[in-house]
Amino acid sequence: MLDKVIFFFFAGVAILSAGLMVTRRNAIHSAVFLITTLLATAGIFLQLRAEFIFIAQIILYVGGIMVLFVFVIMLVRLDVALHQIQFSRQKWVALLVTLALALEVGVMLWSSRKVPGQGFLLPNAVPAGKLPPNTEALAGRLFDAYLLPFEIASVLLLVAMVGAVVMAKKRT
Amino acid sequence: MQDDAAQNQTLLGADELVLNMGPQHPSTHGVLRVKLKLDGERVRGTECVIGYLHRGVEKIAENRSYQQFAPYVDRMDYVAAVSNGLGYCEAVEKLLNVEAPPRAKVIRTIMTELQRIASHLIWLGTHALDIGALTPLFYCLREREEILKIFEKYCGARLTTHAFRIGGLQYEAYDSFEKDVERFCKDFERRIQEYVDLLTGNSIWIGRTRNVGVLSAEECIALGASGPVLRASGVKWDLRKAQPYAAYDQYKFEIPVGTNGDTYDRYMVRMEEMRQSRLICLQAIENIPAGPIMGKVGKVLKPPAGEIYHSIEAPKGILGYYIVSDGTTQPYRVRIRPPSFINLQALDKMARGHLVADVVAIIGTLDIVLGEVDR
Amino acid sequence: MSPTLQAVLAFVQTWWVELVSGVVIVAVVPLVAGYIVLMERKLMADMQARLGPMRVGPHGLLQPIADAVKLLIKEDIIPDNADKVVFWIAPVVSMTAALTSMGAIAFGPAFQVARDINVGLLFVIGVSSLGIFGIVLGGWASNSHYSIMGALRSTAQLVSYETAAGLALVSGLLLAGTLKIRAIVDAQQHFGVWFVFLAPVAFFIYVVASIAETNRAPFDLPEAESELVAGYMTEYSGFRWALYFLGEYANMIVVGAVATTLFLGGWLRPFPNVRWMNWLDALPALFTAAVGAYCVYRAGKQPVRVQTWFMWGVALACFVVALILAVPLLVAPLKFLVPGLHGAFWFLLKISAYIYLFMWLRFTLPRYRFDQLMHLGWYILIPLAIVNVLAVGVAMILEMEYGWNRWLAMLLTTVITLATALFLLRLNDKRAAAASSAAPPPEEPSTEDSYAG
Amino acid sequence: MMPIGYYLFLSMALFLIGAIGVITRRNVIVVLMSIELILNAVNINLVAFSRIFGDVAGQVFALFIIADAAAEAVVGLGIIIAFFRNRETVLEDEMDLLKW
Repeated sequence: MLDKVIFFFFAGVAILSAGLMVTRRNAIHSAVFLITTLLATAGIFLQLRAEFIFIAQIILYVGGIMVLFVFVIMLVRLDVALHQIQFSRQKWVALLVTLALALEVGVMLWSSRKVPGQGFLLPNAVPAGKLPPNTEALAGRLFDAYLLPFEIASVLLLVAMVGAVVMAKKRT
Repeated sequence: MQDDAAQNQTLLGADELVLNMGPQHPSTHGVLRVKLKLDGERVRGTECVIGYLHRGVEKIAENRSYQQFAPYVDRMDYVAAVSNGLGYCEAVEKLLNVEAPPRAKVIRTIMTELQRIASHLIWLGTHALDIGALTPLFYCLREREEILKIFEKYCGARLTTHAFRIGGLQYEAYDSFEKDVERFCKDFERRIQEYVDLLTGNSIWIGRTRNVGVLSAEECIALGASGPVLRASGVKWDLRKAQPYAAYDQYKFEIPVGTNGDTYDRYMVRMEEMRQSRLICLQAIENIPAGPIMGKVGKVLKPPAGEIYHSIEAPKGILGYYIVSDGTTQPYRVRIRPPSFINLQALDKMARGHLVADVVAIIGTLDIVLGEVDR
Repeated sequence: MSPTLQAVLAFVQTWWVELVSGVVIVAVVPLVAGYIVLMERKLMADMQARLGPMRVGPHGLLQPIADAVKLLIKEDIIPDNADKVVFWIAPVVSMTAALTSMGAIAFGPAFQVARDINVGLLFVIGVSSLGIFGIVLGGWASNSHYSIMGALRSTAQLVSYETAAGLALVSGLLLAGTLKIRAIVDAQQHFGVWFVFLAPVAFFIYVVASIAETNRAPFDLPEAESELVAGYMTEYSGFRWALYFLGEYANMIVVGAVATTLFLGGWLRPFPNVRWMNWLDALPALFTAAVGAYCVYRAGKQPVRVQTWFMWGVALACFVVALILAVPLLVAPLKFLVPGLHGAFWFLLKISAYIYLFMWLRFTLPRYRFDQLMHLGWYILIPLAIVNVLAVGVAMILEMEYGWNRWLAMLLTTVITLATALFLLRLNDKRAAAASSAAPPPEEPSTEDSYAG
Repeated sequence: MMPIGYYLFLSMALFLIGAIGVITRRNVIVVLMSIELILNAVNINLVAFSRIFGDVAGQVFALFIIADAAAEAVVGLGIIIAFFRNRETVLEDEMDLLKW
């Protein structure tokens, strides 16, 4: 019951603010609602007992990436954009396509419910009390089986950093 | 202008940001308003808007007798009222062709040098506060308090003193005047070391002031800048030596000069000036000549028709009075050359290319008083 | 019973500690912050040869309450063109982040605020870093140039120094080997030494970075009074302004607690494992008793009767605290209270010392300029922190795999990092010298973008 | 832990909202934010499945996705700043030149 309340609270907040994020005219407002969505998602992670992903979401996503977004929004002054058309011309087509996709995925998920034993209403396999300490387990996996992807990710970040610096540097 | 076209290119290609600094701002030292053209935080240009404190001092002079106008000059540079009074009194004396008696001259010198120290202390405190050091201000005010106490004992006023009269002094120096001045000067040597300890070697202070607001000697002269601003650029020009007035020719003192003309040099020059002023005071109290304190001046002043220009080295630079007399009891025209006003012109030259924080430091280092800029 | 009521009951049963501590934090921290402000003003006054607040209550003791009342009844101004909702929310965000992050801190072995969670230290620094949104959004919503410049400075500064602070913490965490608050302190007990002695460079970096993170002088550029009026707070007044202020001081407590936990041995007394140093256990009681005795001595010298009474009151309070601290030591059946009480004493003492350091620096130093701040962060602190993490890691491997003496290994890391620091400083000086001798800036403004970092 | 279906539907909803944002909004910054939302929706799936199988591999991948999101955001915002500097716009249908 408690789990349910927590889940529906966070899920509701996430979906509501995600919707608001897409529809707000002002980019800063969009960013605020995205932050809310991300925090709500972090709550979902916590409900899933993934403490490390929860805190990584807060530190990296919210505290890092979103700060960058807000910073750039403030840097490129968007007063003009406020008075322009908000959505592109393809919006009705786009909505239609997305709805079709939603229908498709929804039907797929709904129908998979019927597969006995492994359908989408699959109950929890491991009880919460018996999970290994999350951070240690994650670290063990990350630096053992997934060491190469980890290194690749660090290279990716380095490339991104260099790329961003080159891009944002003022040409003289 | 081509220069402007280059300036309009900002960091993100967007319009430059115009920031109104003042007239209500903690560190424009009064009601100065500076329009800053900014690219991010980099200053592309400045424009000073002055006149918020304009009281029409020069016009008032035309409707007052010579003696009546004397208190008004105190209200120009109100942190150095005694110096203003000295300049005005000497100018009118020149016009009248009288001279103050030697005793009056020495006392005037002592008072003016004390005022110079007080003015520099206010500058140091507020300048340090602008750069973010909170504590020097209170130390400076503590020492200034001692000077103001001497003024109060001498003439009853602390800030706008009206200490001198045309032709000499109204008040005789009070009994323990020499003792008070000597005690202050003895004490002050130790005090000045406290400021040095707090600021001079501090790497943040050096980083904030060195190479900030550089003004070369040529630029200083072209802009008419004077006082410590000029001397910090390496020009050894001090009216106390160049055209001695009051009793300055009797005393030995150095004219400190800087080399780079940056904010740090101006700081060092002013600190050294405080030390030199202290030495002048010590020399002067050793031998105050006896005699009258008022020259032969009538109750009604009617200078002969003519004009006169007299300038002194006020704490902030050259303070000049140009007085035109038409032979009546009131001046026909008084024009004042205020050092702050002229020095303020250098702001744009000094601030360009620096950051907003430097503008604050530069306004501080110019040591302006808005009462004098606007008059 | 309805299922809803049952769920609520279940919730309360499971989480009552957290709920209560939440209420306690919200109730107590503002008061504490108010008195930290009073302490700061008093200390500042002392260093500046004045008295500070003296009017409200004896020695200005009621000043924080008077300030709070004043701020509450002050007119609440919202600028005309401000984004009202964001303007309204921003200070709340700032304060909430600071207060929430306190949840994972433990003020002594017996005073865990909410719960000793798995990712405790990360939770504290992560949630407290959310406070930046309050600053940025507030600055943006005010629709004022000063505010937005303060907000931009603040963002750039926080992002830069958080990196350095995080890396410094990593050095400490490497030694501790855990993220749990309590386990970190236990590790220090196990090592028998505070981590500040094993990783002094990391501690130094954390001190500098945490000053910058809490926007304190000499890194208080986002709210630099003499430049940006009040930075992001320029347009705020009354209670919203008070919320910002509260968040800032709560943040100071948080960084102090983190530094104390990770580097200063948490609630451990000095030399926690040395038997013959056990007389240090008597120190808390003696210390408070000494403070009380000094108050008695001063009571006779007070000019006003009310202040004499006040001094007696303070003395009495000190003696009571001393008694509380001393009795468990002397009475055997109460011995189990010793770790809790004394731990809290040591912890609070260390946090106070840390905050005192902040204040001391604020009164003494001038303010950095923005580009200098960025250079310090990116050219010195971050490289130094990276080298330090590397060196500490190597030292730990040397110790564990090759059986080196721990102190020798750690000394080696310190020497290596200090050498790096010197090298970086020399490099920086050279760069600065080259920049200053290159050209006079007015004609050719440097194209460097201070915010690019 | 709720049945996995709830998480899948939540994830789907966020994904679709993000997709709508990407396709319909003109402001590139909002488009980038919508992409972040999509990545986030994927993370929910990964973590939920990781929980249900009691295997942290899913969380490892969630971590990689966060790192990837950071890289993507940084580069994207770099491009936006560079573009804004030249064209003074952040509307995507005005980005109609292949060079500048």
